[in-house]
Amino acid sequence: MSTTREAPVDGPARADERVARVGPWRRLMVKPELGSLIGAVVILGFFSAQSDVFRSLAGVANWLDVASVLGIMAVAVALLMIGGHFDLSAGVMTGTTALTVGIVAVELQQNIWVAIAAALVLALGIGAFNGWLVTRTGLPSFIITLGTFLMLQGLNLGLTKLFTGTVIVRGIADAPGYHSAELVLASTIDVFGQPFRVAVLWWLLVTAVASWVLLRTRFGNWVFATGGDEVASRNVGVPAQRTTIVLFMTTATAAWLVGSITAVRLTSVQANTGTGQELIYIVAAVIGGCLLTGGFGSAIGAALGALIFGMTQQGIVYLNWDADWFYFFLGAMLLLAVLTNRLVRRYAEAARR
Amino acid sequence: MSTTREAPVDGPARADERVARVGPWRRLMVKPELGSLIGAVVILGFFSAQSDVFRSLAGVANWLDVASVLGIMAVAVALLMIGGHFDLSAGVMTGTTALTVGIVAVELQQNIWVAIAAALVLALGIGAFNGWLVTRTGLPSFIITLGTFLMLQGLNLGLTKLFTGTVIVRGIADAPGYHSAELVLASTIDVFGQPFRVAVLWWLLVTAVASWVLLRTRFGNWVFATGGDEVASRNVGVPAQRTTIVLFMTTATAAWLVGSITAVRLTSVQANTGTGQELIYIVAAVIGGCLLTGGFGSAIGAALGALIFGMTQQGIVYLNWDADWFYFFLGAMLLLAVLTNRLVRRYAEAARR
Amino acid sequence: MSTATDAPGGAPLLELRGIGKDFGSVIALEGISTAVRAGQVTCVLGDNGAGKSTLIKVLSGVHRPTRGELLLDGEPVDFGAPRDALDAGIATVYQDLAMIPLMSIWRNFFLGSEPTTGWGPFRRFDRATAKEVTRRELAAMGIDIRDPDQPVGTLSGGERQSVAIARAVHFGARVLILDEPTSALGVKQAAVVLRYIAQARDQGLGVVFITHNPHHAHPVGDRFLLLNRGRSMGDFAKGEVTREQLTEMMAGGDELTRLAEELGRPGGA
Amino acid sequence: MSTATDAPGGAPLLELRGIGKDFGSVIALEGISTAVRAGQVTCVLGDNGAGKSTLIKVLSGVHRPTRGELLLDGEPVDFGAPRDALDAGIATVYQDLAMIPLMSIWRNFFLGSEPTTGWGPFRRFDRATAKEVTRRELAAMGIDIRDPDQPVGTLSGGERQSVAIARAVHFGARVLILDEPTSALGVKQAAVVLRYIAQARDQGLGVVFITHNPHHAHPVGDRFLLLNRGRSMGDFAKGEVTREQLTEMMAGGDELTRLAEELGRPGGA
Amino acid sequence: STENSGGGDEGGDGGGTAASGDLDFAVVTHGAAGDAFWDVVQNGAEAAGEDLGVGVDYQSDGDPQRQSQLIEAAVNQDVDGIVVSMANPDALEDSISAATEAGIPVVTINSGAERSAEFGAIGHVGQDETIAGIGAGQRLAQDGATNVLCVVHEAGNIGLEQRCDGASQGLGSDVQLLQVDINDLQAAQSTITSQLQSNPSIDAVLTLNSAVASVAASAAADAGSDAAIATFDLNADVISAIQDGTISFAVDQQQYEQGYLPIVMLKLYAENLNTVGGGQAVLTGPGIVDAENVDEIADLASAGTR
Ligand SMILES: Nc1ncnc2c1ncn2[C@@H]1O[C@H](COP(=O)(O)OP(=O)(O)OP(=O)(O)O)[C@@H](O)[C@H]1O
Ligand SMILES: Nc1ncnc2c1ncn2[C@@H]1O[C@H](COP(=O)(O)OP(=O)(O)OP(=O)(O)O)[C@@H](O)[C@H]1O
Ligand SMILES: [Mg+2]
Ligand SMILES: [Mg+2]
Repeated sequence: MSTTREAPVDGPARADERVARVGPWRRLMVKPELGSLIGAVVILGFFSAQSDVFRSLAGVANWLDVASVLGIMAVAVALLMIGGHFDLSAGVMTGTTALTVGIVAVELQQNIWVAIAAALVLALGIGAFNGWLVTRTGLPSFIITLGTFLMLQGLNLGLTKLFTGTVIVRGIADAPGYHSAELVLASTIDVFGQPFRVAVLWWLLVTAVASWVLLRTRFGNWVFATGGDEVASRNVGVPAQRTTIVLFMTTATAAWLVGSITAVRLTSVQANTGTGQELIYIVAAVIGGCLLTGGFGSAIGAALGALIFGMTQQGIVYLNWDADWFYFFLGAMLLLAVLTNRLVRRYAEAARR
Repeated sequence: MSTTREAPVDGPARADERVARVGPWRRLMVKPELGSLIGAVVILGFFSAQSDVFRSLAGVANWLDVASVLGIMAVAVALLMIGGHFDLSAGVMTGTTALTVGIVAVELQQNIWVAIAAALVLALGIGAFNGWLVTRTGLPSFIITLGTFLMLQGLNLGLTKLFTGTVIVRGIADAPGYHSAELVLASTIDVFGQPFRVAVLWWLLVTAVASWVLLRTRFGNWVFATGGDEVASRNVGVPAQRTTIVLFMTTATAAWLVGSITAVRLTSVQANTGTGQELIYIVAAVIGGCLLTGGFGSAIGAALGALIFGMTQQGIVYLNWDADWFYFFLGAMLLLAVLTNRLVRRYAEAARR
Repeated sequence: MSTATDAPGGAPLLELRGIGKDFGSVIALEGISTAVRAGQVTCVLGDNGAGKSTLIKVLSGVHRPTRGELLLDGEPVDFGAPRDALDAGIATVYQDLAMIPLMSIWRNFFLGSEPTTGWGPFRRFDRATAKEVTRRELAAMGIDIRDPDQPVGTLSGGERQSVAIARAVHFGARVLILDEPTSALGVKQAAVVLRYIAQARDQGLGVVFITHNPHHAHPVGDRFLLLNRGRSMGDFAKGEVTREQLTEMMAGGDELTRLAEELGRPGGA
Repeated sequence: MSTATDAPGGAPLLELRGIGKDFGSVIALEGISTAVRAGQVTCVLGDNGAGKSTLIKVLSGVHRPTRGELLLDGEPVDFGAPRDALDAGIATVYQDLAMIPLMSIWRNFFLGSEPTTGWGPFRRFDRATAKEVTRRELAAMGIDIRDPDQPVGTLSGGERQSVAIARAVHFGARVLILDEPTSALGVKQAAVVLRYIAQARDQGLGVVFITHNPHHAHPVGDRFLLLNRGRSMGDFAKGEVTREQLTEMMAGGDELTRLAEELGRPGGA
Repeated sequence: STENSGGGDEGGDGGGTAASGDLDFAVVTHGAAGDAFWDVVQNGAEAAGEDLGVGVDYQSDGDPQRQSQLIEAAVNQDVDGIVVSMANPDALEDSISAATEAGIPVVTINSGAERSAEFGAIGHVGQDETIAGIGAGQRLAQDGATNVLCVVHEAGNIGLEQRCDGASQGLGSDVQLLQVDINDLQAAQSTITSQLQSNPSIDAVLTLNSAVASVAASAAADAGSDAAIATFDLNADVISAIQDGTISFAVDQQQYEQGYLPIVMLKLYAENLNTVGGGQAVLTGPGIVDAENVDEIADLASAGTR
């Protein structure tokens, strides 16, 4: 029913006496991404000021490498968190896919692309299973994916030992098709003479696509809605269950990408790969402004969260701080980053709510 | 304003045609604790049927021991979760307190009770710091306590090495007062000739007190309210910030109890004690029916969640299943427990909402 | 137009036969039968907790009835989800509004029915259209929003309700269901909503309208379904009742007049 | 009693002087001055989004005003938290009701002001008293709850509102603030609320009452504060306005009558 | 604390010319933070740094990818030498060759001896985990054990797996595996107890970490089992347990040397282009510590050097 009704004649750009003037700088500040950008800049400044290696091209390539693999997962996990769910199996799934690539390529002697495809199918299956179980039972995803996390951890170990007799799959470099796979997933690209890992490009691509989907598509709208209030969104016709399942499959796909990169790059995979990383992904997403309760967050923020984490991790090494205190410094720097972010936003908050 | 107004004369027990009759059995079923009780019974039945050692007194003492230490923490973490927060530093704090007991007793050569008191003061300080930072900044507790988690992990290692030169504090058994401390924290009690760990009693005590506080006191009411809707509860005058801080201090106190038990029982403490356990506490609380979003849950449920976890962990060993698949079975049994719980409640749900 | 008042208004769009709904031990509805006809406004009246919202949630696919049958165009249907009802052209304003507080106004407006532009993998949410339509529809209701990007959670109660109504009116194709749409509205906005209802009826939509205000119900209602404690107390055509009877049926509607007298003040309803 | 109509009714309990409130770039209130007196009902009227809820949130300590002064018994006060206002005897029914959906009715009722029994470490929430009082107060409002243990989230909209009102009335000691308390209520329950307001006033409480319904506002109001787009349009004593003027001021209150005519139906306001 | 050649100091490029006072070496291992075994390695490396007046920066991460990133960070910092443990040689190949290509000498330690030369390392100091495991297995067989429980305290850790594999080889029959969590020793004790309760035929328990050994001894007591306890690695608790007979022996890799010696080797290489081992690995073990020789080293373990 969209009949013409008498609309008051006022253009959208009309000034409103109920709105105070706000500078463009402050307006920028309140975007969630820009909050974490501040954190990233503070950390970057901190370490760059103290270590010239950190700010050298080689240093940048090094910490970008750390951030990129983490970032691919963090972005996917952020989407899932915006949609209101957790995936504790995300970390171990990178191991599962890497091991699958290894086992199919080496033990079953297939072309590496076949192995990578097989790993994708497996990952999508696991993601769909997670999503199906969560939507079907209505149980918290935290507990469901904890179950799959533990089961995958067991499978990774059990199957690897079954196939190889040990806890490591080796010899992926000898699989047919390895060189093309290496080119796509594990090569380096020279920039000003400094090789950068191609994973950085993947990270940027994943962030861009995720951001586009989130902000510019119907599906993105559904993600926000499902995470914001599942009942309400179902009531207005959002396919909340489908959205949830697709989100779990998205995290699984990201895990597959990271797993394939790992397998091709290291050419050997340990059975415990990825275990324990799931928390770090969540952390990167939260640093990037995602709400744990769902319905709010950004893909770019998560990518920046991963950057903060990666820079901090490597920066501490570059400063040659005592390794015994590594975690102390890591924790302190993280708090510093989020508190700065918070402070800046408090100041800028005057610009909204 | 409590003037007498004309109240319709109908006693509370009057039958209402808008309420269908429901059997007492079904009424019982919908209590959150009873949901997880079903899970526990299923797991108990499963392992008892297959292993006579598991169901022997010695077996029971064994898995109760595992459940008890986990359970003390799970109950405290459940209170915090009902109050709407997480404490990722809970696991490592058991290590911090245990190490403090060790360092003060051995390296500073104090009476063990002095050491235990010092650890309590430290724990309360950390808990208050966590709570203060969370309430003060309004940042998610997940990220704040991740910061303290990492910092404590670094402190544990750094300080232990500083004091002892190694990663282990040993010789607690030689500290003055050790025997009384052992009696209280680490002795065994014979039941039908089978020694049971005194930690089991602590677990029961903690559960009973937590349950009483939660359901029967003003503070318990505030915990539910703060977790359910912090803004609304503040609007009706609940001291939400104070409640939050007290809850963080409660988790810290539980960590202190567990840490002291660990130190006294093992008489030597490794610097990495407790790291990574925080997730298991949360899991036990969630199995026990706590909502991750806060506002709902029960202390008894969390204790039962810990029991499920402990029985499963030990049961798999009693069945002599292949250790490589340990985590697989652990995950599968957990899913089994929560799904059974869910099924039973679905059936019984007819009794509410 | 006044012919619709007494005549059945054609075959029912939606028909309920002996509908009942339990929530566990709570019996919220029992044996409700009525019909929603094209070009008619069915008012559902009743005390607090009578089961009005539950009834419309059955109509809009949120709840599956425990007992009884739902017919769409004479055929039995089973709405498994609100989407099914929406696809059948039934749009609803829920009492709790079904809005996502953290999302912007325009995203909420088009939630679940997003307009798209582009094709293939580049098909995307048409944000310009969405914002424009949102602003226009709200302006038509007399709500002049500052910024369609404002999160719905920061709107005033009435502004939020207006967004929900404008959305349902925009998407309602055959049946429009409104659960206390005017409760938080100002007098002006409430009047606009009543005029919408009349417009929708005139365009041949079936309207289900829940209100506690007899001054709102009587002018637009064609049929009045009275609920009490989950049961139907009758289903009256407009001709069969006067406003006074209606107010009487709405559980002592004259209380206000009596109250005014009792308080010993001038004025009153 | 009618002396209260024009007379100031003693020194103001609460006084506002040039209050303004911004939310970031949104200016929600600007330059509001008024007074709440003992034994008087102050009605706050205005369109949707005019700033009524924001104003009462300033009074009840939820928001700190950005500009201006708040005086309690003539002394400047600064409510840092709603607790401070409650301790000063100011009880509020918020438009969003401030209830915890997952908690039971009786727990919500006494939230923040739990009665206790026992002593020392055994001091505990007096559950029996709490349940009993809850049931009694709700029954007095004509709400017959099935089970005080039912979670508030499963109550109907009107039932939930009744719980919030009963709570405020029970705890309001000096000032009672009600933000659209009758919006979701049935006619009978709304009348009960109006009677409560009159009772509270007669007992010497200051009452602030927000409503969109002139039929509710006029019978009980002593003063009328009119807001528009965040600014005060005036503060009238009852004697200064008739209900017709009031309705007029509430943004075209006669719309209903006109509407009824326009729709070509019998009836109307 | 020895000489001070005080000569020209033009960066550490290629080695051989830098003054000892300016030498900086990086040690990058795959040990988890706080792991007792790797802590001794770290102590060894740092002690060598102090003794020789060179800088030693110790870093570690159990994840091979992270370890390779740490090596790259060391290369970026242009250190004068790198010490790397190679649990997973394939994964480190790229970053180690990046180091050698940059002219930074590399010494490998612990496992990975067979790939060391191939990667261009100037030497290897260590004890293959498998060989250490074989040593333990043989000793257990000697003591008459037939049914051995091998307690893995970190699932999927390649080094631990190799120790158990080696033990199977040395024993001549498969050992039974048990998973526990090193960060929760109380639960580990209960788990070992339950395994011993349900499987009374176990006559020996082999733990792979000294802290686990202590709780295994208590577990055996709890379960009323008279299984012998043997372990990898030493600490003061294990030594006193060997003294009073609750633990029968410990396999000692003398990992202190795995930290200390590579620093010496790198310093010699940097100043004198010396290499050690002639292309062969320098072995640090396995040494067996039992009741016979335990008293001599009792004091050293509590100092964190054994
Ligand atoms: N999910 C639920 N679980 C249990 N009881 C429920 C549930 N939903 C509604 N009820 C009960 O069913 C009854 C009818 O509720 P409903 O919301 O339909 O009333 P209503 O007529 O819309 O009232 P109002 O005018 O106050 O909005 C109420 O007593 C309510 O407590
Ligand atoms: N937290 C906030 N952030 C931004 N804007 C806000 C916030 N709270 C209120 N506003 C804005 O302030 C204005 C006044 O809101 P308020 O809720 O006081 O209106 P109201 O008079 O109560 O309206 P109604 O009758 O619809 O309840 C509204 O336009 C609203 O959008
Ligand atoms: Mg309703
Ligand atoms: Mg309002």
